[in-house]
Amino acid sequence: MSTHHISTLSTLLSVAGALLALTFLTVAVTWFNIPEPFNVIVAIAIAIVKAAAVAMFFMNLYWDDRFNTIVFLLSILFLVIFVGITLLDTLFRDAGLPVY
Amino acid sequence: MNRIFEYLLPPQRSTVASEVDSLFTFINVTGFILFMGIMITILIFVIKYRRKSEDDVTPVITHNSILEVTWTVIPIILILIVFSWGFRGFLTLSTPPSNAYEINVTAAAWFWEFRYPDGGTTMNEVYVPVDRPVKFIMRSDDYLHSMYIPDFRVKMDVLPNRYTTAWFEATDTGQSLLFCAEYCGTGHSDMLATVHVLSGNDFEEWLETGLEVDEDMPLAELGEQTFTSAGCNACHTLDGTDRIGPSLAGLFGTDRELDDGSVVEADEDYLRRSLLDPQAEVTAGYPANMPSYAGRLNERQIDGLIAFIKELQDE
Amino acid sequence: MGNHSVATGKKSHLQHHFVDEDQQFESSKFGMWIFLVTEVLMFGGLFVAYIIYRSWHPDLFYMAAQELDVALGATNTVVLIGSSLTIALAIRAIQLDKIKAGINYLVATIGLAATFMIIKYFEYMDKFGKGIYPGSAYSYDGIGHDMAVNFFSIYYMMTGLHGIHVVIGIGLIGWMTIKAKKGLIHSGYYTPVENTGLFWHLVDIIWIFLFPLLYLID
Amino acid sequence: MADNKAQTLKIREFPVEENPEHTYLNAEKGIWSWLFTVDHKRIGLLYLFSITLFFFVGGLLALLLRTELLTPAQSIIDADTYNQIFTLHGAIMIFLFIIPSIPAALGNFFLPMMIGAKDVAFPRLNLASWWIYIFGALFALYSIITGAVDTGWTFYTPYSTQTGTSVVSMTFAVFILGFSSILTGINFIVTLHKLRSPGLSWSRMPLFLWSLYATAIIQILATPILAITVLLLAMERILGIGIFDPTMGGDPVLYQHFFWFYSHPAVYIMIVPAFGIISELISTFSRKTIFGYWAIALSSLAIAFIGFLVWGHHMFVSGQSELSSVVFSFLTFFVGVPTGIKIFNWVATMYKGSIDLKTPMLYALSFLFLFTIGGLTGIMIGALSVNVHLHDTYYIVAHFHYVMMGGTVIALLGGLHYWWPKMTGRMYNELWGRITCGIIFVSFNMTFLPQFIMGSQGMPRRYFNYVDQFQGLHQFSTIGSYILGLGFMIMLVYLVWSLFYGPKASSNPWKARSLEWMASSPPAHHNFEYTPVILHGPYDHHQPIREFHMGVAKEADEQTTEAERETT
Ligand code: HEA
Ligand code: HEA
Ligand code: HEC
Ligand code: CUA
Ligand SMILES: [Cu+2]
Repeated sequence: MSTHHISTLSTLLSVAGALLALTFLTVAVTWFNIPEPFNVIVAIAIAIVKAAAVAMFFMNLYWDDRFNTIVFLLSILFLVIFVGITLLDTLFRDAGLPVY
Repeated sequence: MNRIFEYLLPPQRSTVASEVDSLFTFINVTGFILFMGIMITILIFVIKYRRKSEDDVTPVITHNSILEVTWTVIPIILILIVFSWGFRGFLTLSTPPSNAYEINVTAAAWFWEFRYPDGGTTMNEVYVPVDRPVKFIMRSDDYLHSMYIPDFRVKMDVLPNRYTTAWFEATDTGQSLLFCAEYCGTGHSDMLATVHVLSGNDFEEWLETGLEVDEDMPLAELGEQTFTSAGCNACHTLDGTDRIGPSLAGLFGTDRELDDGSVVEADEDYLRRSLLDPQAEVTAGYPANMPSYAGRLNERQIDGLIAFIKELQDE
Repeated sequence: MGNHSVATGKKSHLQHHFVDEDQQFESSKFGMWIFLVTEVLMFGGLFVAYIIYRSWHPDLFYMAAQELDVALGATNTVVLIGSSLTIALAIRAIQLDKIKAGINYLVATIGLAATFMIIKYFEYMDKFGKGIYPGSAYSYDGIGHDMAVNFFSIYYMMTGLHGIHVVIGIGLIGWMTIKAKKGLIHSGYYTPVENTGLFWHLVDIIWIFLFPLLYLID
Repeated sequence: MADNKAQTLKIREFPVEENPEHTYLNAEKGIWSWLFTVDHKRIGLLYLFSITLFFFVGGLLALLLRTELLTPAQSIIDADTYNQIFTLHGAIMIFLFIIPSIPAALGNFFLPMMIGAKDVAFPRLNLASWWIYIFGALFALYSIITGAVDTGWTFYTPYSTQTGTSVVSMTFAVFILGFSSILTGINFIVTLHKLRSPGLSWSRMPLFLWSLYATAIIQILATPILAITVLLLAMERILGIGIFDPTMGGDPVLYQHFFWFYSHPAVYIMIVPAFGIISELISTFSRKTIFGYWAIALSSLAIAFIGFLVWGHHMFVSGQSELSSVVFSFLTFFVGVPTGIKIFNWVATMYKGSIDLKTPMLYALSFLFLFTIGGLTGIMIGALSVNVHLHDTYYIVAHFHYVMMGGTVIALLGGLHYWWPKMTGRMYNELWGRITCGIIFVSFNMTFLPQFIMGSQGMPRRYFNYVDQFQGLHQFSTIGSYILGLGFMIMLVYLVWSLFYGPKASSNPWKARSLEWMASSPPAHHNFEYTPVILHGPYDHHQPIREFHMGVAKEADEQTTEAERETT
């Protein structure tokens, strides 16, 4: 396993091209009025694809030690835990308890 | 055994108390057994396997599946019991019966105010009927506070931005203490109130008469009573020492320097303004955190307080 | 085994407690990744605040986002993506020992980063001009929602913290440029640029999320 | 470095040099050589010195608190001062003492030695982390001087955004200290992953290191949230951003989520390293292989993970939704299971051992006693309905002193005595060691057992005045705390004495098997003069000690590096 990866010029350029295209896309979809939850989902989905592209090809995770990817994903996992459980409070404040 | 737990816990004076206490007892007893089991085992090992010589040889024991499963499964069973037991109690504590007698509670630094359905208010004293669910609907004027009545096993934080509720059903007449359990600054530990549990009839009677001001009581005496019941004593002393605010002894008639440098004489008008709009004239050297009593005290009580403060002068 | 043996003849950067350069390189990069984890979580705290407030007041976020200029936000996104590309190219050039080209790419990255900050500056000034300040200094009443200030507090915290990272990034890349000019980094030892690159890409990733979350609410 | 090809290395035995002339202590001279050292051992000692200092400061403040509580009304200080003192006591003990304590002091010293490395992966970062720590401490000092903070160590809003004291500089201090903690965490993780000696596989890693590994993971995942929390708090005060401020539509309970998302995992930053020390002590002083190596190692990771899911148990009556209270309570108990597994494994390790009640072992046994009480009372307050009664009472105060003081501090003392000969090259007086351990054990219980009783009787915490009924218990507790203070004074005296007059220690006074004991006492500048090769686990007491002195043969240097290259 080599971690001294040298990307080819074409990889870098095409990734950048894809990123620009996705940026355009994410702006473009706001011109059509996608109904409530889906517009957020689309926006986030595009952002995730873009972020993944940066992480994999610019930050070399694709070629790197898998452990680095795991470490990076770990941060996101814990963020999800933080958000998820906190929402359990903030969204259900008036809900009361289900009956035992 | 029961004697121990009676000592460890405050008297049970509400319907939920016994439920909470039984879980407390259960965890204590199982915990104690577990703990003693571990400690006695250690003690035995220490005595039995004490090092005899420098070249003791010890066996190589790296694991034992049966043991390991046991000491994983038993705790899991125990915690599931404890969880569901605690959950049940919590369910009771957080679902007030719909027929509860509702009292609005306002917490402010550093006193409690209770408003009854028919409009009367009391400060730092709350009167509730026995054997009837009572629900507090609580809100804070400033920081976080927490309404805690150990005898009833209830506690709930009081927040500035929304209502929280707590309920209990007292089982005994008599008095219990209400503490502020969420740290709220200087007067936190003085933010107490008394809960008076009255029998049904006494309570009705109190509702009729207790909230009304005793017209016959001399003004100064009424003032003295109000001084504690309105929580002035959380911040003011009567013996010349400073607390959060200045001592009220010998105040009347003196010249007071305000924090904007001006000087006013402490006459009746000044005292009245101090009570109704304390932020307008802040005495130099003190924080501007005295709450306003406008709407909290009635005219007679204000007059009473002024008379009382005047009288402090003469002594 | 990569190309590290090319290093022969150039100054060794091996510290005494590492066995070889590879171990040192791997360790530094691994350390950087862990550091990035802490960065993600730190920003994450703000995202949590964002998500919770948005779930409480969706209407507020919709109204307030209208005040933000999508065109500027999109331009800045493009600028940052460009800078990510240039720093990747810089690393590639240095790996291939084309130090000159590498330096040019680094300088270009700084230029793009500066462009980002300048655009951000104009955005901020525009808001300040309207009285849209973070916190209690807020005095704009073009938004019919009494919690408008909260949206902008979150907006300023997120973009502000991100902006600070951009500035730090500019500093780091500048430092790398100097190092490259001094001949301190080359195909045999380019750990610092590699790590700077990782940092810079993360700054980009964060913006990739900030852009739709703040600007594109409809 | 991988271990699979270690067999291809040529190794030979390297007997330890006793009473070495050249050690890390005399490698360089002068105060600057200490303050700007990059030697992990010296940095460890710098940390040890700093945390000791802050422990004594925090302890002195605690004694002040206890003295004030002798009488129900004011005894020596006024209410505001009292509030500032418990805040400082808590903040100093948590942020300046206990969080850095075991990892940054003992961990720094022994982590590289235990894996046979010459240093941690980033020595300069390590030094930076100490300096950042000192800088943070100065900031804290500054905020004490410019009007101490009176919010409690939890900085709950809205009180913390409105009180007149210097909360901003204190939050910056905490921010800086968090940064120092993160750097230590990064350093440890990388070191453990990348710098292990040949043969030191994950399954041969001392349990102390497993615990430091788990701790470091918590440090890097939780501390950033602390950073952003205090940043938001500071901004709340400076700008009034209104995220936590109810008067601007913010939510104080959200602040509590932020705070506890860090601070609950943080309690495992405090205790997990202590678990590591106990594993070492029990095995060494029973001279027996550890029972359930993997169970203990992995339970640290399990605790670290579950610890992230339970923060809301500090908020059962805060006004969070009842649903989340229930979920948090449920998850809370699950921390008890891996913790219990550890305790049972330690007890099982002692079975048929050869138990020697030296001072460190006495501390280990005290730990088992006190921590089990602390942990089981944690289960008590994790139970929803009981927590409603006990929350914010002295029961909680007693709980966390049992786990922090009775757990972490006692383990730290055990570790300190255990490794003292290695760090200083001197032996302390065994008799005084045992006597002091006894004094501390007894007086600790005197101080905090009554607090459980007070708490369950309904005595709220952070109370300057209290109702008369509690006076007897409070006084008993205060007397206990004085004796506790005495115990620490005695310890200070005999430890300092041993530095100058203590007999020279041998390299391995306890006949332990882990790698740090294969270096001389005190260790050489670069720990080992050779690259150690590990053939056995760190608890293989049944293997001849000779086989633990293995290193890469010097003659074979050329070959070795080749072999290793291939494995990288
Ligand atoms: C070192 C620090 C440390 C540690 C290790 C712990 C460990 C635990 N703590 Fe503690 N805790 C604190 C430090 C710590 N705590 C602090 C500082 C506070 C107060 C902060 C403040 O408000 O200022 C606090 C407060 C606190 C609360 C909030 C109380 C309140 O304010 O209302 C709760 C509630 O659930 C809790 C629970 C637990 C539990 C379940 C554990 C568990 O991890 C314990 C696990 C251990 C055992 C269970 C014992 C051993 C196991 C066995 C012998 C096996 C058998 C076990 C079973 C059958 C379960 N703690
Ligand atoms: C690591 C953590 C830690 C440790 C070790 C301690 C140790 C002690 N603590 Fe502390 N404590 C906390 C963490 C800790 N505490 C926290 C987080 C809080 C909550 C704060 C809050 O509410 O915000 C708290 C709160 C707290 C309270 C509650 C205050 C209140 O709610 O009103 C009390 C009261 O008894 C107390 C007492 C003690 C005592 C007697 C010790 C003893 O164990 C101390 C023993 C040490 C010594 C006695 C020092 C010995 C040295 C000398 C005597 C000589 C001095 C000489 C020189 C300086 C040269 N602590
Ligand atoms: C929260 C604490 C607090 C409470 C409760 C409180 N006060 Fe005050 N009081 C203060 C402070 C602080 C000042 C000084 C600053 C100012 O003048 O506003 C003050 C000032 C006064 C003054 C003016 C004294 C002077 O120096 O001229 C009077 C009179 C007074 N209070 C009476 C009362 C009475 C009567 C009550 C109860 C009904 C009461 N206060 C309740 C804190 C409090
Ligand atoms: Cu109100 Cu404490
Ligand atoms: Cu906790």
